[in-house]
Amino acid sequence: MAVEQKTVATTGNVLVAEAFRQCEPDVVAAYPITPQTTIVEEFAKFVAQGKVHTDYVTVESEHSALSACIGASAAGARVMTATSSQGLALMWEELHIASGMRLPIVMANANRALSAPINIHCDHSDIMGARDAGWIMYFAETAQEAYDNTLMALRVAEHPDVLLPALSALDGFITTHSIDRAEMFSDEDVAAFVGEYEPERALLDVANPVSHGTFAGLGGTFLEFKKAERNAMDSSMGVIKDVGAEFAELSGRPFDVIEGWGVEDADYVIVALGSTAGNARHVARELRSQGIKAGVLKIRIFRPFPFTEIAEALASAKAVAVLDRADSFGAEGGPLFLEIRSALFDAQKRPALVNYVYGLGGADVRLELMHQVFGDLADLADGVHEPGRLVYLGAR
Amino acid sequence: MANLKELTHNKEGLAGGHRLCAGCGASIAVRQIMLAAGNTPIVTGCATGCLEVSTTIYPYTSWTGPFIHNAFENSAATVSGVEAAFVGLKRAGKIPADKRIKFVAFGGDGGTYDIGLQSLSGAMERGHDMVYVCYDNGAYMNTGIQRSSATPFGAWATTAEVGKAQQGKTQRRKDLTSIMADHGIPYAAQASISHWKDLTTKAEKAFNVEGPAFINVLSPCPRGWRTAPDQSVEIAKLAVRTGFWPLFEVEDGHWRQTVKVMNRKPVEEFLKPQGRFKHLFTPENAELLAAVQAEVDRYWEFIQKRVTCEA
Amino acid sequence: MPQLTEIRWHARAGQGAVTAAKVVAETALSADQYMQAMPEYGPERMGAPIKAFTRICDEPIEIHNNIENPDVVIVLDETLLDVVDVTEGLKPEGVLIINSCAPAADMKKALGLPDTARVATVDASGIAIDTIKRDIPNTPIVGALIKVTGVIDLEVFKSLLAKNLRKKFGQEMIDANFAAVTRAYEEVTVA
Amino acid sequence: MSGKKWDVSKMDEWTAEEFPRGATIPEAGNSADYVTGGWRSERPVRDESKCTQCLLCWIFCPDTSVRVEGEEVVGFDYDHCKGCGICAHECTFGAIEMVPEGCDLPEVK
Repeated sequence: MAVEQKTVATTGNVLVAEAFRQCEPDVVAAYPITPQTTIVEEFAKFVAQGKVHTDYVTVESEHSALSACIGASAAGARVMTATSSQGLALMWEELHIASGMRLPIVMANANRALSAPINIHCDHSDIMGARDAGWIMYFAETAQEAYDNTLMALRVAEHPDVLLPALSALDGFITTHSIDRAEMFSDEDVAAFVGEYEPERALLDVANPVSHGTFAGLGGTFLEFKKAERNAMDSSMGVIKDVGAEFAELSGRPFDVIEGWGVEDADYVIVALGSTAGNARHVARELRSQGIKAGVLKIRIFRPFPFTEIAEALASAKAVAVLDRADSFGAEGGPLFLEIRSALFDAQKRPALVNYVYGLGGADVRLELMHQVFGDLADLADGVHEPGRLVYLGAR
Repeated sequence: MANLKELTHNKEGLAGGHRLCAGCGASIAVRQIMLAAGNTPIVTGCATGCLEVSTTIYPYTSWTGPFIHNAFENSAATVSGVEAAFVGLKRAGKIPADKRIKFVAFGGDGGTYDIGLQSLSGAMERGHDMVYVCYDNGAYMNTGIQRSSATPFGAWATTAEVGKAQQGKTQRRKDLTSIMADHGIPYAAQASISHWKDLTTKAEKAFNVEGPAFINVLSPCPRGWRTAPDQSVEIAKLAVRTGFWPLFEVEDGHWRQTVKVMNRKPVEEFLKPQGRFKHLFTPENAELLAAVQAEVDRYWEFIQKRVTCEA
Repeated sequence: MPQLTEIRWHARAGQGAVTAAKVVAETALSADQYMQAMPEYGPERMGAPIKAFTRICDEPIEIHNNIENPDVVIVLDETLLDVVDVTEGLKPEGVLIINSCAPAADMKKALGLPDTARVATVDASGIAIDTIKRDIPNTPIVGALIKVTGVIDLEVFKSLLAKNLRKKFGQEMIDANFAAVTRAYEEVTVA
Repeated sequence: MSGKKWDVSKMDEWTAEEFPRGATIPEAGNSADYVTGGWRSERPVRDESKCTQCLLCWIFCPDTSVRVEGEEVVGFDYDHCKGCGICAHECTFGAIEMVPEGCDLPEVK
């Protein structure tokens, strides 16, 4: 039975800021960048109004933002932050350090294109730069999911069997700035859900001094530390599902690491991350009403990558289109395509695959483009198209 | 101000068994700084560099209290985060309000003057209650003596070579201590490992002020300076006596020379024992040597104008 | 298919189109409908022509693309008609609501819209100056929107308006705003 | 040294999961267990009759290897002294002499 919630009309960013407030981190260190700014502005209001005990560190760069978060997390604090685009890129070095030090920092990212040319709108080029950095990665389709994911991410990151940082990604402007209908928990329900953070080895526990960030360059221990990190990431999948199940119970909103619509019996499936999944689903509904077996698979957890779940979900489809809102220049396809193709390699039965790079720099994901993709899939299943090709969707 | 007998009662910051070079000036700087903090618990941060690498080789740490290393350019930001956690956790009631902990960040001149300057400037501007200590040995020693903006004019470095077309570093040093003082922080000082009383007094003040403090400590590097390991303290003394490294402090905007130099010696006395300045003593480089002296004089006069001699 | 209404707002930056788009969305929420409201973001500064969007539906809205074929277009500043093609993509049976003193029929002719489409005009600026004493046409024009489309409820809108205004203003201001909304609701003409 | 002793004697046999997470070292100052005395080619020897207990050798030692008890120098920590000779050089009273190491150096770890 879901708890009582408040229906609100607000933006994804405001909801993320509200989630931060309700988690009440001990430290937030952040630097403003479009389109993340309204998160840090909203949170600054909570600080000014005395609604949180958080020490809010208004750093001079994103590099220092995550550096300070790392210091604070190692000190034993609950830590949250937010960034976007060039900011996430500037943090790149620190992303790896946060995970290598096993610090459960939660960061929201307003997905935005990377320069050049400079562009402030949505794509996933920034967040995909973090995919090998040892962070758990949640993707939101809606403002509601951005709120929900942020709360779950904190629980998972701080879980004693995980202790890895987590990203809660939402699409820049599309989700960050659109006012949408969403449900918010009471502060008490969130407090009970996220609980208290019990750090494993805190710098501020001065009676039990510990050294963080040591030099493991000699003696061959480095490999073991990285293996432990890999094991933690792999085993986080179980925690993500358990926490998701608990969250679904509490919220009344179902959660899974992949969320399919009509996939079970679909001939043609679009796989997508983030807000695009909604557009694809809208078109799939239309096609279903015309008797075309269309389906949509939304990937809600990108790290750890749910490869077995995906292989299973796509086993019976005839043709699958993987939509990438980022390119991996020189690779066989975009980052999501590479993952999906790899996930299907060991499958007994696998569909024909095609990859679309789309929506870069906020290029609008028009419904006709979704129609075009489903049309292509029918052709692909009929052998008209070569499988595996990469198409820049809607590009001249 | 504590004398040496009193200081022996304080906690050592570094245990033996670290793997810094014999005669390393950085570890002398760290020991003196940490001894001056008294027995209040200290959380230490350190930038990537000789000091960090050699003191935390897994599974051994030489730090006798809590320690964190993050990366090269961000020890100030990192320690600012630790201090913020202390503030936030106190506000949350998870740490008693009367609990006292001090915070110190170390970085070499590369991690402070160059790649870490932005992080340092930001942390000082934000007013965290922390001390930042630069152990200045005038080059990127950890990676093999490459020039930094702290490398003195005329000095050899592996990226400021001596050859037919160039005689060592062609630019003057950056005056970081003045830059930090001009941030308007409550305390900034320049010190030397050779003048232990001056250094420990400054460190004590730095730890005791509320808010950010900065100390720039001349910390000779036998490997990079091309000096014998037993000369590290001696050469630091000469840096002070020739006026190459004036000792001063800036308390709430009040500049003060803390060690007066009587009969300032020619800079040659500081340069000559160091292999990195060897090329300055060939006849064809006489002009360059004079230029190095002129640069030391210029900086000395600049600092003299800013300080009121009270020592 | 569920009944989805898509509205596009035209204004100059600073005229309150984003606020209006938001208030209309909030009104829909108050009536337990689903909605989206989003500005169009770009590097434009104060005075530049801008667009904002509102979607209203009785079921959850899952699309996130731009609105290209609006059911309703609202123009807060008549001078924009010379610089922006406000009719672009308007559905054949759509409605265009303009802050203007000109008769609706003249406007419809001038814009060359098909017979299936409707054009509504209301002197929202004049009404605002009369009632609220400032040229803020975004509140009265919502009254016209309600009259012409019925997409949201007048009473729900007014109670939300009162709730928002009460945070900063007294009853006098609320009454003035109510008067503006009511007059626009009554005075709007359609052709 | 505060905190608990951390046993690393079997570290070579630990699996990835047995290491403290994130390469933390859950003990302070345990480099004292690591012997650097073998780096030395000369050792400092103190002549007590000349020593005035000025403590300069102590404050200038880079290796925390001048042993002090009750405010007085009592000897050297030969497990960690690297033989840099700063103590001998800085001793105003000639109380410390650097003498060549024999064959009884501690084993280098």
